[in-house]
Amino acid sequence: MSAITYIEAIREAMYEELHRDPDVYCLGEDIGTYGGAFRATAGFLEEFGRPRILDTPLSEIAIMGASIGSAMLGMRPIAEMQFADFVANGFNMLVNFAAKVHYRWGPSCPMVVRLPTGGGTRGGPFHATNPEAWFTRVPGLKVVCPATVYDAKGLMKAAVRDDNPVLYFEHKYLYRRLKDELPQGDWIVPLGEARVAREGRDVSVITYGSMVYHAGLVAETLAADGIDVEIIDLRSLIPLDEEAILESVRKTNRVVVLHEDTKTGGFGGEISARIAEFAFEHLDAPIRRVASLDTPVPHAPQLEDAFMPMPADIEAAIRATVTY
Amino acid sequence: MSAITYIEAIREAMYEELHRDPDVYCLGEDIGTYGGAFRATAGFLEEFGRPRILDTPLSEIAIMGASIGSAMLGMRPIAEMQFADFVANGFNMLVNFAAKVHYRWGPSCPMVVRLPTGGGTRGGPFHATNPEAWFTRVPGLKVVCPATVYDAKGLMKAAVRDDNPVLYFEHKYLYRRLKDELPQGDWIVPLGEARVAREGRDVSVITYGSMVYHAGLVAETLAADGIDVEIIDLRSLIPLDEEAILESVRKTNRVVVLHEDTKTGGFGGEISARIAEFAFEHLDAPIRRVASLDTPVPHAPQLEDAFMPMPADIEAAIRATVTY
Amino acid sequence: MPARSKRPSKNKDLAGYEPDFLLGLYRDMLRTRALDSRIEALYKQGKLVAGCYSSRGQEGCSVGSTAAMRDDDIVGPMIRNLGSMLRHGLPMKFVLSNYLGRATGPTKGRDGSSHFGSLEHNVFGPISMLGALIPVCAGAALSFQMRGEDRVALTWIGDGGSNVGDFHEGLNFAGVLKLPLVLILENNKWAYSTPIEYQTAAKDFACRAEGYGIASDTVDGNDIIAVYEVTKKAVERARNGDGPTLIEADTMRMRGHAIHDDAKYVPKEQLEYWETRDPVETFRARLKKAKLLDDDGHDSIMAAVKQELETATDEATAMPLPTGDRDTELGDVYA
Amino acid sequence: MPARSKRPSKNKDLAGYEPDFLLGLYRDMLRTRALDSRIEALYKQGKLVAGCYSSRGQEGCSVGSTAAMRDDDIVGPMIRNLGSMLRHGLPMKFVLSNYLGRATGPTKGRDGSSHFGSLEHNVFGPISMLGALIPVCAGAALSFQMRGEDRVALTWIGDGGSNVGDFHEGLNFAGVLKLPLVLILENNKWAYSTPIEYQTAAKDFACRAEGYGIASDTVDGNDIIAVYEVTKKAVERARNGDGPTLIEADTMRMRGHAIHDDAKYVPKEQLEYWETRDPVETFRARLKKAKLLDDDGHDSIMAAVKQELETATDEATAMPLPTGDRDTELGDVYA
Ligand SMILES: Cc1ncc(C[n+]2csc(CCOP(=O)(O)OP(=O)(O)O)c2C)c(N)n1
Ligand SMILES: Cc1ncc(C[n+]2csc(CCOP(=O)(O)OP(=O)(O)O)c2C)c(N)n1
Ligand SMILES: [Mg+2]
Ligand SMILES: [Mg+2]
Repeated sequence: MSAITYIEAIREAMYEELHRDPDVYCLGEDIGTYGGAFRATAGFLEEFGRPRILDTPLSEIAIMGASIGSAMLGMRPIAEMQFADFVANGFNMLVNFAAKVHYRWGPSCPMVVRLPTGGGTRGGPFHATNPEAWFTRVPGLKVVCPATVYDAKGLMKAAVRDDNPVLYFEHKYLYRRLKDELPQGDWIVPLGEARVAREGRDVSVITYGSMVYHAGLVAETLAADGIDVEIIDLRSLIPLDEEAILESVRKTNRVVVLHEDTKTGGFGGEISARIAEFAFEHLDAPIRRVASLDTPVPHAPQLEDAFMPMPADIEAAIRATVTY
Repeated sequence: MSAITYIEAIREAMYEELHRDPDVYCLGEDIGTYGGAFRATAGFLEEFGRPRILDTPLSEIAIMGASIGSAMLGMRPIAEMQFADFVANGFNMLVNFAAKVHYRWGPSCPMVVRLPTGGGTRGGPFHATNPEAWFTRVPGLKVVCPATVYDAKGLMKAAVRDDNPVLYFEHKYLYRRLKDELPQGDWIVPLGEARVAREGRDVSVITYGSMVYHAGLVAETLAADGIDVEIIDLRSLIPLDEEAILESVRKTNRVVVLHEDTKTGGFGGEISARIAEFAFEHLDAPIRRVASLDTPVPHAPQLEDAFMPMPADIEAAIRATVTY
Repeated sequence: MPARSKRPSKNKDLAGYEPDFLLGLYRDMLRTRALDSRIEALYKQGKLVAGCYSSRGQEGCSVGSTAAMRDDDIVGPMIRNLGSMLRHGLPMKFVLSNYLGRATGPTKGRDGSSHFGSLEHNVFGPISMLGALIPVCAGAALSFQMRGEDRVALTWIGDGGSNVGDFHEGLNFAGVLKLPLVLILENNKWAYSTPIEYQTAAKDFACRAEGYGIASDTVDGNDIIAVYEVTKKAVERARNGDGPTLIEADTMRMRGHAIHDDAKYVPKEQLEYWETRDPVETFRARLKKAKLLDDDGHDSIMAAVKQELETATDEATAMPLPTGDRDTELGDVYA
Repeated sequence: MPARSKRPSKNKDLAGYEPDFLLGLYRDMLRTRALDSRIEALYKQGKLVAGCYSSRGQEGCSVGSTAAMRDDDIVGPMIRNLGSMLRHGLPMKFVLSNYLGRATGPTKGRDGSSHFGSLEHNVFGPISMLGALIPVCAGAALSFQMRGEDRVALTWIGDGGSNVGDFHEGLNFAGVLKLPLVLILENNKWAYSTPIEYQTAAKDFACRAEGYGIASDTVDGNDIIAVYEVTKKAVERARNGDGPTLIEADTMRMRGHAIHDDAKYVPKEQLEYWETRDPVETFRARLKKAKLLDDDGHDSIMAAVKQELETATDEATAMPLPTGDRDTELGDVYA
């Protein structure tokens, strides 16, 4: 058994699901012949053929609509947005059709939308955003944000088998940076179960996606100074494992909420609010949020580095919280 | 001088701005001949003519795009979405073009988007949502939510004169329910200044839009029981008057965050988070959020009433907070 | 596009058709109109949860096109396609109970009017955002193609709604894949208060099909037989793997946009003209002329329709109202 | 739509044109190609912030169409319209400084590549989402109409991007209002790895104009004079109040989608064929034949272009990098 990358894990999960269930199919721009802008579907066309691996016209509304219509009849589409940013073009379909149809009149709408997301790769204002918070506020949608190779595979398989529209935010920065050996066999990571990425006593960092990786590095630095950081990797934002958050806060009594999305209106506000409401008595310090600057995502390295939460920012917030 | 309604105040503001500045114009579906689905532009076509009062094709992307392109050249469009819900169709234009163009390469984009919003009128899943939190997380957009007749007029005039894209959420429930006498002359309500809607000592209710009205009624009930409620009407969410929120909390030490939007991912999370970070020491009780249920907006009265924050819900949260 | 309407079709001889089929069409138009009027009446009695949109004058288009479908085909009716819902097998009480916001209706009170579907009846419900059903029905058609089923999807759009991006993306997508999709564009001259000349400068809507490489046709939307035939042709094409068709139906909205709208902006002469082309009355005259229907025949159909309507109204009205239990609502957001 | 290309246009005699104008066109194509190659080279040297998209092979289309515009007209170039930016007056160093992420460049390092505009030069910058510039440029055109200015807006779209809803809504809107808008659809046969037959089943793209009631034309996109003339006609129509035009230009993308893409999926013969229709080389041959350009003439233009490019590269490279000051960034989000 050899280590595979985060994006290979995504590919493996889809590959296995395509083999397991004839209702599963993939669609999106350049996913066939080209194997996808990030090669997540490389080789699929040769193996599964068109239209099961479907190079679509450049039409996000149609991609979403076709996914929905086929899902309502029992197909299980995996739609790729070439970059997460382009989901803004198919927005109405997701938030008004896919999200609401089951509640309104019953049909289930089992579809996965893959969203290559996030910065750190100098993508600029339209190729590096973290749009998850547009969707965490839409009842009817599920939102997952894998932070590890293991979860990339396990959450994808769970997403494909889920009977609801699932937005799968895969972080581009992690694509080839993370490697891991995965167990054999058919296993999934259930949606809605957070993970203690690192156990610690002094402070809880509640985070997800790429920031799990960055928080981990900072935690190691701080360990040298005797600060013992617990990291909660939410894995899925909707459903949210509120109990895992509260449990950690009840233990450490101090908390930093961290994400790569911009701060105002990011999902961190929701996390803070739940802690402030349901673990209030356990708090020994203000709940600090660390997130990107409230600007569009800038392109130049100097700007993107100033925009994103850097290790120094994370470290400063943790130190301030611990010493409060 | 006679009292006018909230929607008449909106109409008056637009009317005066159209007269004041030849660059101001109105566009949208059925705003001309028909005077708008809610009659906000009644009589404008006769007075200002086409294309200044522009009945557009049924095309939200085009409405947004045309607004942006003309605004970049100095026009000041006021675009009407027939219902706020339909903004999902023109979403990309707002969040990716209008919001980012100034930061990216300089042009200002002075446009107002009018969004008849909210429930209480049995509008159901597509005619009663409160979509402001899609936009409060987008740097570059401003978001205003008038709660009074005075603000409906003053914030509209400020929005028209602002050099940025401003989303103006006008609440349908308030349209003809609120009446007030307004001062003569040319005045505005600046964006970014919250208002103490009711002074009180015991607890702060931080809210905006329709809930200012409902909170006011509840406060009167509670006053009879000796509970003195302070109500902060945010008026604009972006820019946010954070200091006004913190000042109130520092005074009362207890806070309830209230909005009509669904709870998870609503703007209330942002408000809670700021309080939990910046007024932590002043809190004597958990920060409670009262908001709509995490479902699509249902249609039938029994369901919509169960969905929305009802006076009993608001009252219960305030009582629990005060007696904590 | 000129506001003027096309000439009515030359009524074809009905000789080639089974009388039962023709009378069935007639009955379904009557059922549609009766239900439509009942909904209006219930509104005026203050019994509906909210407003309503009338199908009046467009019954022929809905019933005739749906008559060309097999039961296992998917139809995706929009707000003025009540006739399609009934023809495709949805019981009247289903529709009524939704207007009445009943707990045991198709949306359990969660959505209103004809905003619902039923997978059991192969009906897709729309969302309010016009045009969205086009790519969604293309998706249904894609599933047929992938599974090797010879089913077809049919949906509708208005002269106004056809200017939404979804129309473009949905039809073009269907064209590339030659999906079994039929789209009927009901050009009823108005979109709310907006006349077609403010919607598009195109000479007609059918010509848009060329931009997607798909077939097109135009039809007198008030001639139920013409609509049936043109849809039939399109459905056969779709079933044979020859791809989608866009059909423009010439018709007229005979009421305001919704019941609150008195439609003062519609010229009286336009309404008067179209009154002479009423799909129910003109078809009745043809049936009479072909000696397939006399006054007694009409009366007995009408009596059955009334009976059905009364029963449906009673049953729907007897259904319980929702209780507004928050846990139940939260529990139904996810499948 | 057949992947095959149309025949090249029959080269018109150049007699009717001022030599200076023709040599200006030639020079601007050379400038475009030189800058394009320089950007590629800088990429390979690791000097760009990110990737780059090449205009190679499409210089004639950009320069020729923009040459038909007045300075005060708005142009909205997309990623392969470098030639339009230069022709409309943007200095080379402007473009380069943006690729290099410089603090004093047009976006101050905030956006990359040719993702910027300049109101001073009447250039609108695109966003990444394809098609968005169409309704936005319709908005520019609307402001001209409202203010009684006789200006025109010109923008571009690809064979892929034309299938986005924005295309439909933007062109239709412009059609209704007869806005002074010209859209050039560069059919360069590929959208990233996707060939046109997977984009649409339409026989061509120009026919979509009919669906919006607007004028259309088709042109050999590699014949700069033909592009100039067809655009000129459209611009005059627009300026005269006769509304928008959709022009389909037959051309070919001669590089990968972006520099990382080796475009293995493009048949070699297709590239070889289009190499023979290179817009720069074919125009050079015509100028030679018309005795307007000899080798010396070419060399002296080329020398000037090189000089300009070297200076621009030096100047752009000398510009400061952003400091990443958070307050500055936050301060520039709102006007
Ligand atoms: C995307 C979108 N924008 C706006 C509306 C509001 N609206 C509902 S129906 C309507 C007019 C529809 O006209 P048309 O498509 O011609 O259908 P008709 O009512 O004539 O049957 C409008 C503007 C909507 N439902 N969807
Ligand atoms: C709405 C949208 N979806 C997807 C993309 C990603 N993307 C960028 S360029 C491109 C291909 C564009 O092809 P075409 O429009 O033909 O232009 P060309 O590159 O051939 O000039 C794609 C898919 C995008 N930019 N915008
Ligand atoms: Mg209509
Ligand atoms: Mg192309």
